[in-house]
Amino acid sequence: MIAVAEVTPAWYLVLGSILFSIGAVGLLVRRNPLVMFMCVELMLNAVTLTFVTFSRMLGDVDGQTVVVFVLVVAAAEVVIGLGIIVALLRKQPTATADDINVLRG
Amino acid sequence: MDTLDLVWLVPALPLAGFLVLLALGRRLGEPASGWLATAACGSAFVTTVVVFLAMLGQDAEHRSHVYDLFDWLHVGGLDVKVGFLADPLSITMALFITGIGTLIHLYSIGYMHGDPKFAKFFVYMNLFVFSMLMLVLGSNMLITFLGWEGVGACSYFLISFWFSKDANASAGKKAFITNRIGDWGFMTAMLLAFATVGSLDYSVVLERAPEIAPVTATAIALLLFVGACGKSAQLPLFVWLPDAMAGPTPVSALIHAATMVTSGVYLMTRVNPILAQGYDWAPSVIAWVGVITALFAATIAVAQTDIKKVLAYSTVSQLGYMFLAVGSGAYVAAVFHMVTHAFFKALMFLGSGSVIHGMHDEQDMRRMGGLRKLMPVTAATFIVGWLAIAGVPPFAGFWSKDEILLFAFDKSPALWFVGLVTALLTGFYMSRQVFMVFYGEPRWGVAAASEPQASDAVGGHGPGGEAPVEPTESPWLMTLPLVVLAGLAIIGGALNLPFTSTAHSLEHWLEPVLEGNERVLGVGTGVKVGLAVLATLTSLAGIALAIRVYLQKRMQPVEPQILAEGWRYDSAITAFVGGPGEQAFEVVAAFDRTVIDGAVNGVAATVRGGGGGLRVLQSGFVRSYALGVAVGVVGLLVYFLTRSGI
Amino acid sequence: MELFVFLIAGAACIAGALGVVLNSNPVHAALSLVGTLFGIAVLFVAQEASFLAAVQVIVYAGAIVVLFLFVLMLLGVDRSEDLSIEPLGAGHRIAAVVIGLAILALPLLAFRSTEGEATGARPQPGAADAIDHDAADVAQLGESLYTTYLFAFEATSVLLVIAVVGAVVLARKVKRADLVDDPLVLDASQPPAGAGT
Amino acid sequence: MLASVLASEAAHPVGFSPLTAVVVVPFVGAIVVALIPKGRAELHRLVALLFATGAGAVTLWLLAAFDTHDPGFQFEVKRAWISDFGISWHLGIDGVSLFLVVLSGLLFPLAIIAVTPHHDPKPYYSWLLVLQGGCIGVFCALDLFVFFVMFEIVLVPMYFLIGGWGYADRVYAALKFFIFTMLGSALMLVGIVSLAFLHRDAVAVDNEPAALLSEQEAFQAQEDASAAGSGVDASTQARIDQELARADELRNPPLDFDLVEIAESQHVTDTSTSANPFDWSAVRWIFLAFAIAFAVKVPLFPLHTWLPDAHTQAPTAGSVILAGVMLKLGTYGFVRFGLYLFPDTAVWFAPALVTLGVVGIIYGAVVATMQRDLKRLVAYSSVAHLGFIVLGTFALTTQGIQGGVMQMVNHGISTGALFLLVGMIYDRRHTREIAALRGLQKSAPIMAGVFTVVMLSSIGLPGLNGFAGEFLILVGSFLTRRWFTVVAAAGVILAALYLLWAYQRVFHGEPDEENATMPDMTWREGLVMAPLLGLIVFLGVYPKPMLDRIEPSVARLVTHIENHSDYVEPHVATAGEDAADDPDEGTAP
Repeated sequence: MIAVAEVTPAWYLVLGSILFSIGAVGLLVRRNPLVMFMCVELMLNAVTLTFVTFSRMLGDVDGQTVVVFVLVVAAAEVVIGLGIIVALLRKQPTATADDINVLRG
Repeated sequence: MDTLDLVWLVPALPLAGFLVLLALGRRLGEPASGWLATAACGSAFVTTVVVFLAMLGQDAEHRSHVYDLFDWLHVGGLDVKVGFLADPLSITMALFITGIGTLIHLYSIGYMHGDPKFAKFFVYMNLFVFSMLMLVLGSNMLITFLGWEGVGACSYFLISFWFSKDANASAGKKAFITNRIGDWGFMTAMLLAFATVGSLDYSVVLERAPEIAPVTATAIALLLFVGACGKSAQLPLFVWLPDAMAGPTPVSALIHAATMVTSGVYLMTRVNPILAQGYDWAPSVIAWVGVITALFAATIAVAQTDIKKVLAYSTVSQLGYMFLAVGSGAYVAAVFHMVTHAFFKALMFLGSGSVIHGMHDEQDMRRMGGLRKLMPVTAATFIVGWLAIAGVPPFAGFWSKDEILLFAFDKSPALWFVGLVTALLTGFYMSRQVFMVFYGEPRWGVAAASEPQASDAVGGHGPGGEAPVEPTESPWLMTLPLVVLAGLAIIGGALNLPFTSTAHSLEHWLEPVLEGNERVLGVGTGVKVGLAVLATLTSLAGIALAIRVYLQKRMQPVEPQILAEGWRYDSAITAFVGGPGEQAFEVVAAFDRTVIDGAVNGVAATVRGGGGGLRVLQSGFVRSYALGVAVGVVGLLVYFLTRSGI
Repeated sequence: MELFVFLIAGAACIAGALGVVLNSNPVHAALSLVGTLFGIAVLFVAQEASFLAAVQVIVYAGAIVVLFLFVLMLLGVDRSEDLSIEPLGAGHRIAAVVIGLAILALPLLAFRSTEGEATGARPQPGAADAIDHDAADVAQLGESLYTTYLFAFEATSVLLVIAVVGAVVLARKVKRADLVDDPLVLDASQPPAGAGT
Repeated sequence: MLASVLASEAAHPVGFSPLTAVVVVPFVGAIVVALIPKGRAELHRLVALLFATGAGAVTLWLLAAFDTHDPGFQFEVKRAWISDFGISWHLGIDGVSLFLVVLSGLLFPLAIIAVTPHHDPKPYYSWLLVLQGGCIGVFCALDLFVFFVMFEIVLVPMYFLIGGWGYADRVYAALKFFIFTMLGSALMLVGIVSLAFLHRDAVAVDNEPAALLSEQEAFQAQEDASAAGSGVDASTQARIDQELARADELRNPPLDFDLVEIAESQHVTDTSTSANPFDWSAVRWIFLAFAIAFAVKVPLFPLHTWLPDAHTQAPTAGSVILAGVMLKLGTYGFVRFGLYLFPDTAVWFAPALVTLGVVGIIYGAVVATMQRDLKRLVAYSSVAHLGFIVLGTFALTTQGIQGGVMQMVNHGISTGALFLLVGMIYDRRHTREIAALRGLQKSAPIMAGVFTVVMLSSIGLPGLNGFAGEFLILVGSFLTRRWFTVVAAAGVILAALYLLWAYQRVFHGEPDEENATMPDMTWREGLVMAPLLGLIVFLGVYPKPMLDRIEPSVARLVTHIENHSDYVEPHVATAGEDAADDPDEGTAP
């Protein structure tokens, strides 16, 4: 048996921030709208993780409650987002995020 | 009720006439409207006479009577009533204003005959008489100012009566604006007076004049004098009067000879206590301005060829005399000369009008001559006027002018000498006019030596007199007033004969108004007589000279161009106003357009440009926006961490 | 024991995350996303949030990712994108990485200042919704949802309805007529990416 | 004063209040007109006229019912509106505002009669009615917030009137007008709000002793109770709570936007003595905010540049209202919200504002002289005239302020009339170019006559209304600002210059054929001009009724200023007293 180190909330938080930053970078570098969405999901999950961590650490259930809301919002967001993307890709299958610049000033 | 209270009726009657004519003038037409106006003015004259008699009934110290009609401006300390002051001075003025006014109304019926705007002319005339009466009868400076501006407006209307000629319109405008410059002085004087004494009523202001600090008194007096210069056409503001001849001749007679232009003299006489309270040099200023104007105008008159211009400049010159009198403390003489001058100058203007009428709107004397036989009445009366103004005894002008010169001599011989020279010139140019118009061989129809530079500047109604026509005597409507005025011009001197102290009726009459501010003469009887003789000889010399030049043609007439152009004084002013003056205004206007408005539009442009610049950031690439958001996140993180001190 | 769980799950999460970002093929990306989601779910369990873990698996892995794959497959847009090029310029990518590192580094900084100890206010003894370790977390969660956050909860229901409607509107087949001024519809005449000002 | 407010509140039981009526009627009218279906121009016009005249009639009733000798606010009505912020529907008029209200009631019907829009009568008339309601509202408002709302409401219809029915350059003009005035009023909003808060804090400070007192009461009660041994019983407890509540209430007084309350209590006063803008007290900044808003409206040099454009491009009715009523919002604001609200600060700022006023007089006149467009000329003449009003207002003497108030009305009448006349000329000749007009007096003698009278009143000829106000202003300002006044008096000369010159170029001379055939006034135009001419003459000859009503309020205002600042109205030696001897003594505060 090897020595068992104590897993502090900090570990989870660090993990959360790592995931978040990966997601962020992905969102910035990827052009495929679908993949960008996935990156958004990554970030959301990182946040939920931290919420749960805090909830446990503070012995307070509110953190988990928030996560539920996050899930709901994420679902809604994905639905709309995918709807948009479908409409977009149906017209132009090769479209990337950079092609949608009709709002150019 | 007190008969003196009737004084309010005096201006009220012409006002009524004005209103009626304004409403019905067109319908009444010619000549009814004329007669109505004359009636209004005449009834005013009658009323004045009534008041005058009532006043004679009073003893000297009760002759000043104030009758207030209603509050005009009553604010805080300021309390101005529409009130009338009936005292010897104002009644004297009112008498000859209404009297001569009536005569001239009468004359106008004949003169304006056939003019399309016949009725309107009398509307203005009545309005003028009303304003003039307000001016002289007002019980406080503000009412006087009301009349003051009123007569200015009327003279504006009447000068530009035949407005379709630009010259006339400009003349009217010029008159109004030049007067306005004077009015500025009047207005400021009133403000100063109110701030000092707390009232504008003559009763208060004059009665408390002795309390006013000399410097203030001087300021008030001189500011009023500025106003007087404007109204009475003294240097440097006399320029408008010669142009004012553009109006119909009766107007020139009434406004620009007999009444309005003398209101400056009236004002200065009215405020004599303030003048007396000021520094000693203040009256000298007035005297010198007056006498210099007199000489200046006289020199110009020598070379004029327009019959009315000669009279205009002689008017300016005579007004100069009056101010000389005021300046020398000879208020009585001033009023005296004002009255006599009103007689003979109105007479001569009407005479010239009759000539112009008879010559069918010819005004250039070089195209007249020999009218004596064709227009006997006009000629005769005109000659009376000539002798009067020239100062030939026993005509009215002699007495008044002599008295002025007497006082001037007492003040300073220098003043007297200039006055004397002026008298010489007066005799000369008036004779010149008479000879050119009524004597010598007829010249009408014959083109003058050089095209007159003046006659086209003055208006005439109907077609100008190009066609050679036989001059005819004017109708009785016009000659009757001439005769009456001629009579007055002969006997007018009787008002104030110097022989015995009782003969000094005018002086006694005005005593209460002048409160002993009249100069006390320091010269003996001998000197008086000497001066009188000298003055007479001088004017006779002038006449004699004129006879040699214009009648017997023994000498070449000297009429230098510069004099004909009035020392180019007017043209210089015109050049300045039209040139640098207008440019300066234009600069300001340009400043408004470019700088101020430019600044505003500049700001607008800047904003627009800035927006255009920022458009670039709105690239439309989602990922760029995302990058922006991310940068914001980092920024916030850094902020929070540094705040929590890490 | 928890250590092993954390290490494995955490590794799965990171691996999945990297997979999402680095896989040029969207399908692969989606699949590696599943890895992350499962890892998170495990970590939930490890933190006594078993209900959330379940929801996580069902909603995310079960619904969302499947949705992603559906879209990919249905529209057949599963061609891999070329990660070697960057239309917005290399600067964009560099900036992205830098920022990503910053977002990672700054919280770590915060930890270092607290000697790796995550701090926070402990709930008061009498707090209404303090976790009772004996009761089931579902019960407690439910209670807090239907009492404290009832209004918010109801609001989310509305949100979902709106989302559904919106999705239908957006994804329906548009008629040629209104293609004309539909901002989302791009004509072939559209300038190529990056040509915009 | 508050007491009197309450009293008048009692006097006005819920329900009818003439001021509320006169403010609301036009708005109602606007709605009604808007509801009438399109394409029935005559009906629109009729209804609009009906409501405008209705409001006008009520204003005339106010004039009749106005108590000449009461210096305070009359017909006052005060109801809670947004009570959370202490905003109340508080209206009332005194001598200063009375005639402006009447003027607004009078000019609008005339404008409606005089001018028919060339298109879209419906929106045109309803905007006009909104404008009327707003204008009257501004003059009646006694609550800072209500005032601000009305002040803003006025902008919108004017913007649309200019932009919708104006001439060639209308859009530019409308935008310029809107942005300019908006800028000003935005500052004023800041001023109003911060003033309300400052006032509240000041009140709190004043209340502090009372608060402490009631706290002591409560404490004392507790002490006694415990001293008696018996615990705090219910009644004592109630008393304690009540005292504490009272203390709390005193410490946090409610916000209050009531003009009268703030102005009369003068809690917020100007403490700073330095001229350095970096250590001014807040009040000065607030005053400045108000002043800028009003200066734009007046407009004072150099903020006047929107005026010529707006005037020139606006439709005739627009110009008439703009000149007749809207410019007065600024000058009225200066009197009501400058002097009344900030006496001491106003005194401090007076020299600056007087200077601007005098500059405006000369500048406006000079620029007017050089204008080639008749309407622009009149517009610039307004700049000059309003310079006079500002001069009179900040001369801070009874005569000056009263002259200023009177001149507001006079300018409204004569400049309104001038714009109507110019409009008539434009309708006939389709040009405002002075150069293109000539000899109109021959073709249109009646119009020329009317123009002459109006022009002379504008020049300030004694016997016509313009002079009375102008002279009062000069008299008043001469007492405190001698040299400024001397310069201002010179402006009178320039007024004659530009107007007479314009008149000569337009009406005199020999008309060319198109000018010669210009028709004279129609009976309808005559009908419109008649009342204006009547007023011009009447107010010139017998201004007493007007002045008598203005005087008490102005006198009260001046004493108000004297009580709350170190300014003392200069002593005018009236008959019987000793004359003030030294003419050069600086009487300026």
